[in-house]
Amino acid sequence: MGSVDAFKALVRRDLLLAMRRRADVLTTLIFFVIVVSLFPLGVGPELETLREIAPGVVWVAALLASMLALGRLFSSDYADGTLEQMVLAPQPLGLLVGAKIVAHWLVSGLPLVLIAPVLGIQYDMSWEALGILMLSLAIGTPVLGLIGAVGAALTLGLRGGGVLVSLLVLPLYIPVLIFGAGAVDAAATGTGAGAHLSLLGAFLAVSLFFAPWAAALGLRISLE
Amino acid sequence: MGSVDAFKALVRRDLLLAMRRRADVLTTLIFFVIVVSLFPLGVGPELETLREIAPGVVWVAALLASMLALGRLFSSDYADGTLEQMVLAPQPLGLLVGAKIVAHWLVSGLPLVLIAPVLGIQYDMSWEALGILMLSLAIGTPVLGLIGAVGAALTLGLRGGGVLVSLLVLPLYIPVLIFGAGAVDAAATGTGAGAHLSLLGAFLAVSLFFAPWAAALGLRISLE
Amino acid sequence: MLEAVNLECVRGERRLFRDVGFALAEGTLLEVVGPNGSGKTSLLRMVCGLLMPAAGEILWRGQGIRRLAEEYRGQLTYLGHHNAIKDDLSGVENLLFSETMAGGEATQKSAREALSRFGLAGFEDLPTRVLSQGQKRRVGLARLAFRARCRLWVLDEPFVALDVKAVRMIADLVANQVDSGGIVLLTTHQEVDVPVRNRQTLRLGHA
Amino acid sequence: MLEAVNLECVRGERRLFRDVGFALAEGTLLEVVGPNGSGKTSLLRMVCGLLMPAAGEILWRGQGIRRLAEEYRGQLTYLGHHNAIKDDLSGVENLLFSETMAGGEATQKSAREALSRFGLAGFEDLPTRVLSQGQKRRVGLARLAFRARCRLWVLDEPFVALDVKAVRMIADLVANQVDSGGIVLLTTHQEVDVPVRNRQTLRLGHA
Amino acid sequence: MAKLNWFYFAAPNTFYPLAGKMIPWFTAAALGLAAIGLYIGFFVAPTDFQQGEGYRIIFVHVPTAWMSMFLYVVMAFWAAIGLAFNTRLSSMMAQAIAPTGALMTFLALWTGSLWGKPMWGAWWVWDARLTSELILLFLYIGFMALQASIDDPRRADRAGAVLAIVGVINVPIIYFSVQWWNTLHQGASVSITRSPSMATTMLWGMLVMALAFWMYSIAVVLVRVRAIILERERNTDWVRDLKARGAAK
Ligand code: HEM
Ligand SMILES: Nc1ncnc2c1ncn2[C@@H]1O[C@H](COP(=O)(O)OP(=O)(O)OP(=O)(O)O)[C@@H](O)[C@H]1O
Ligand SMILES: Nc1ncnc2c1ncn2[C@@H]1O[C@H](COP(=O)(O)OP(=O)(O)OP(=O)(O)O)[C@@H](O)[C@H]1O
Ligand SMILES: [Mg+2]
Ligand SMILES: [Mg+2]
Repeated sequence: MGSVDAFKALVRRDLLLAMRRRADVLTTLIFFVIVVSLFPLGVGPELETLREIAPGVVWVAALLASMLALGRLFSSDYADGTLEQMVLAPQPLGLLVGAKIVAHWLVSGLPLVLIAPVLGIQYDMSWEALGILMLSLAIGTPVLGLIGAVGAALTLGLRGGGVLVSLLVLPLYIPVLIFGAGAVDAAATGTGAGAHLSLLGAFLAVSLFFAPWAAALGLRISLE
Repeated sequence: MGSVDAFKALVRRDLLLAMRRRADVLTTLIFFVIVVSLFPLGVGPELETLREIAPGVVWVAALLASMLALGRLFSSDYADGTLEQMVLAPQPLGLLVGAKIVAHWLVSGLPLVLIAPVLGIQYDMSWEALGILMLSLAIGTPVLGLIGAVGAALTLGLRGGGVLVSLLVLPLYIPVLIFGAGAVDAAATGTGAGAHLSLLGAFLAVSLFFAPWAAALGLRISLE
Repeated sequence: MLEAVNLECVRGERRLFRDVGFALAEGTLLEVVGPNGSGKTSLLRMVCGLLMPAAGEILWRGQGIRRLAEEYRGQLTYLGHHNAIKDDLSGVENLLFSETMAGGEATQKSAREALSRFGLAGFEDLPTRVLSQGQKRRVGLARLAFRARCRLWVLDEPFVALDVKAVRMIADLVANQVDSGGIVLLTTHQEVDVPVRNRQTLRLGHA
Repeated sequence: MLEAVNLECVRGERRLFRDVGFALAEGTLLEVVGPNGSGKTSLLRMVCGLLMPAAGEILWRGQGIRRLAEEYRGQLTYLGHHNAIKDDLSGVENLLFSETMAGGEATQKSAREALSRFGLAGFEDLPTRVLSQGQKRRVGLARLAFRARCRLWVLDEPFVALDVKAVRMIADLVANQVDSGGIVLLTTHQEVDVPVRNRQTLRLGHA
Repeated sequence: MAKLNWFYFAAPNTFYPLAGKMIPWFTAAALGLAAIGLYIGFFVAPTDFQQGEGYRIIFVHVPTAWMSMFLYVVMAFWAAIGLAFNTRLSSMMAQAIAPTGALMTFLALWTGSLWGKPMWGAWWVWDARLTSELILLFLYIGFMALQASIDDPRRADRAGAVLAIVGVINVPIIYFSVQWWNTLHQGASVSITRSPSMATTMLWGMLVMALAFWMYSIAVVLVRVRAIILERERNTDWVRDLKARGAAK
């Protein structure tokens, strides 16, 4: 009972903190928007090339945005000592970490999913591809958050942790990227995205099961 | 005299700190490498498309890497009170900020310039294009650092500052990106990169002149 | 009830202490004293299970604290150098949250009462970011008002940054807890008189 | 020589104080006292020019400090709640750097001497990250050893986290500086006797 | 004398009632001009022989594009004044202008892309003017986000000012982009040095609409600045008096 209360309280607190600083929620989103919009500037304006690289670009941008947002997952709790208290709380730490990840995704993952179609239009994507884009992001971004939590926990308090974490998590992000972008690509070329999506789903299930506990372990190590 | 000493001491200290945490130097670099290498995964392996998007991708990656590194420019000095002492030092603050930017570029910009050709080869770029790529990065990355310093100074100590700073500086990064990637593109298609490069040079001159002082102003404001 | 056996602490290449031991019955205050760098904080973190001792063991009611895990942590209240409060939340929100985390029950009303007992009347709803050093410390300490049920308090320099009145009140609170059967571990460099019946002192370093 | 005229401090919506003024001749210690949150830190930061007063003015030798800028800062040594040391550098490196910044001249040798005077013999070459709370504070304070030339010291709770011996030594150092003609502004919640000839006390808040 | 007046109205408590009196006039002017402008635009101006009826979007597009740039300069100007002289009201003006500026930029982008679909066959192309206009939108958003994430209003003003000033460099880029790079977008057809190259009725319609947007912007900014004054000065005596009088009424 107490654990469920603690879970809920933690999610609520983190959402409250995000609301206090609305800029926070907005900025991950805007970062995503900007990265996606940068590519045409670098690559040039031909619609055909753009259409071709669209799924890759949107997914890479989502990946980078999630990765950046990781910095905020534990670091402020670490700096002000709240994390220490969480580790000492009489609740399973994995559960508390889970709560933090849930709140984190609601704040930094969900908005990406919702805005993605608007960006896809810039690249002249078809309606069907846009649908699959949203779906793949909806399954994929939580995976990014879960894997990222493990990396964030391990690099906590290390100087340059922000970049170190990317180094740790990117290798694990790559499969997500490949299947996520692959699903959209498949939809765009009409070969069916089912297989890709179900693999993404499997990633989600596995990481949902393991990541919170691995991250909890990482936190304990980082606090020593 | 004292000012020159202070300038040198600050550059030396920041380089020393970077050496103490070699991971830091390595990770910006590795981030850059990873981002560039991710694209073929997201976009698919056709060499022709790749060659076409190469300048854009490398430049966007350099831009993102520089942007991420910004978080480290002032934040640790801010957190431990060293920045306060810098502001109170009997030296022109703009000069000290300049020293920090120089050290920052040596640690996080220069390595990108040096590794870029290796990455360009992955995308099957010509030798000439590779040369221009290095040159454009050598002129462009200091501009990114200078503009970024202003953003970093303004967002210091704000929660979510890390992402907020991207929001502030990206608009100003865009011209650098366009002309940087444009120069490489021009070299690849044989139309001559001169005009692009001299524009980049002009950006460098202007930002070298104004940015340290604007950043110094920003720091004073942030410390209030 | 809380026992430490032959503790040894090694940080880096320096052995801070070895063969440190104590046994505290209910209703005892243990003051850990020693000069700067003698290992007081390290000892306290060991007792909490945040730091693993290089050798030796810590027992709660005869059982190793690592094994007890959540059961032990339910009995424990730790207050470190950090205040463990969120800058962007108000005092009340911070207190409510930390109580739920600790498995306790606090209400808006009781949280407000606690804060005003700790001299923060009028500041309950400000984000703690804007509070002064000492006021932040008070918000952190206010959780003690809800922790009478925890049988073990571990307080690392609780008096830092507090003004005279606040120091007095925390000292009395600690004394109360001890006299009603709690165990309290405490470090401080200030000379503060905590009026308890049973007190032990542990000296670290060669002061 | 240091004068404050009709200072007013507003933080958020709270007016902390108004019409605060003082005039300190050379060789004076000003103790700023008051309960937590009364605005001591804010006042000290104003004196340093880090915080703009809502009203009023601060004068150094008759001129506004904003105008004097670098000239004033060359005379000033400020020590805030933070220690202003880099975690990854050793004590010696920290000290050498901070002296160059302040426009002074320190050598390896003099830095080592200063550190060992501050009770850090044997710790000079460790990265300060691994030092204890009180040892870090000592590294931060050690720069005072080089700042006799600065005619104005502003010290915000310098005694926090220090053990008894260190408190004594800092108090003596301050007394020395004052008696040799310096001006020192000081806050502390501990009762520390700083043996100087000229002393003023400024009370903030209704303690 | 004039100078004295300026200082008099530079204080929020005297500017507040003045702004209150001006708002209805500007609102009326905006409505009137918009009515005239739309009438010219839809009923008087002839159908364009090249672009058909679609071109009528120009009556919104061009004025909003002009306003988007102009408002940015004004915003940066007030912000700079606030930074240099520490005058509260000018910083409040800058803060009040930002959302309207962002709205104008958005409208220019939106109407532009609506128009782009029939003209260029795409909602969006990465042309220099379009891109720099998009950057302008980001600058406005950045300004607002920065101010929103700083609690202390004075710090927010000053930080925002530095950003606004740095961003001014973008405005000439937008304006001259069509000259510096050959792009899809149309070059300036109204300029001070040359005689206008478009039909006189169209020009008139556009100018009237531009004036209407001007009036609208002034009115909205005044409303917003009044709200900001109340919010920031709510603890001063004059706002308390004002509230007391309001309650008494
Ligand atoms: C989203 C896309 C667009 C943006 C961001 C945009 C932006 C601008 C801006 C900033 C101006 C004012 C600058 C000046 O007066 O020189 C302007 C004016 C103008 N735009 Fe656009 N525009 C867009 C799309 C279009 C399209 C598709 C057309 C029609 C083919 C168009 C036609 C014009 C014309 C005729 C003017 C007036 C030029 C003059 O007379 O000075 N625009 N636009
Ligand atoms: N990696 C390391 N190498 C060498 N010494 C270390 C290392 N890590 C920690 N130490 C030493 O361990 C000690 C830390 O002790 P601790 O923080 O427990 O002291 P403390 O008694 O709480 O002191 P204070 O009163 O200053 O808070 C310091 O003397 C520090 O120098
Ligand atoms: N934005 C704000 N809104 C309301 N009050 C504020 C705001 N910012 C600061 N304050 C108040 O200003 C005061 C800060 O004062 P300051 O830090 O100078 O206190 P102090 O005398 O140094 O206290 P301490 O002894 O605890 O260090 C606190 O009372 C705090 O609540
Ligand atoms: Mg300690
Ligand atoms: Mg204080």
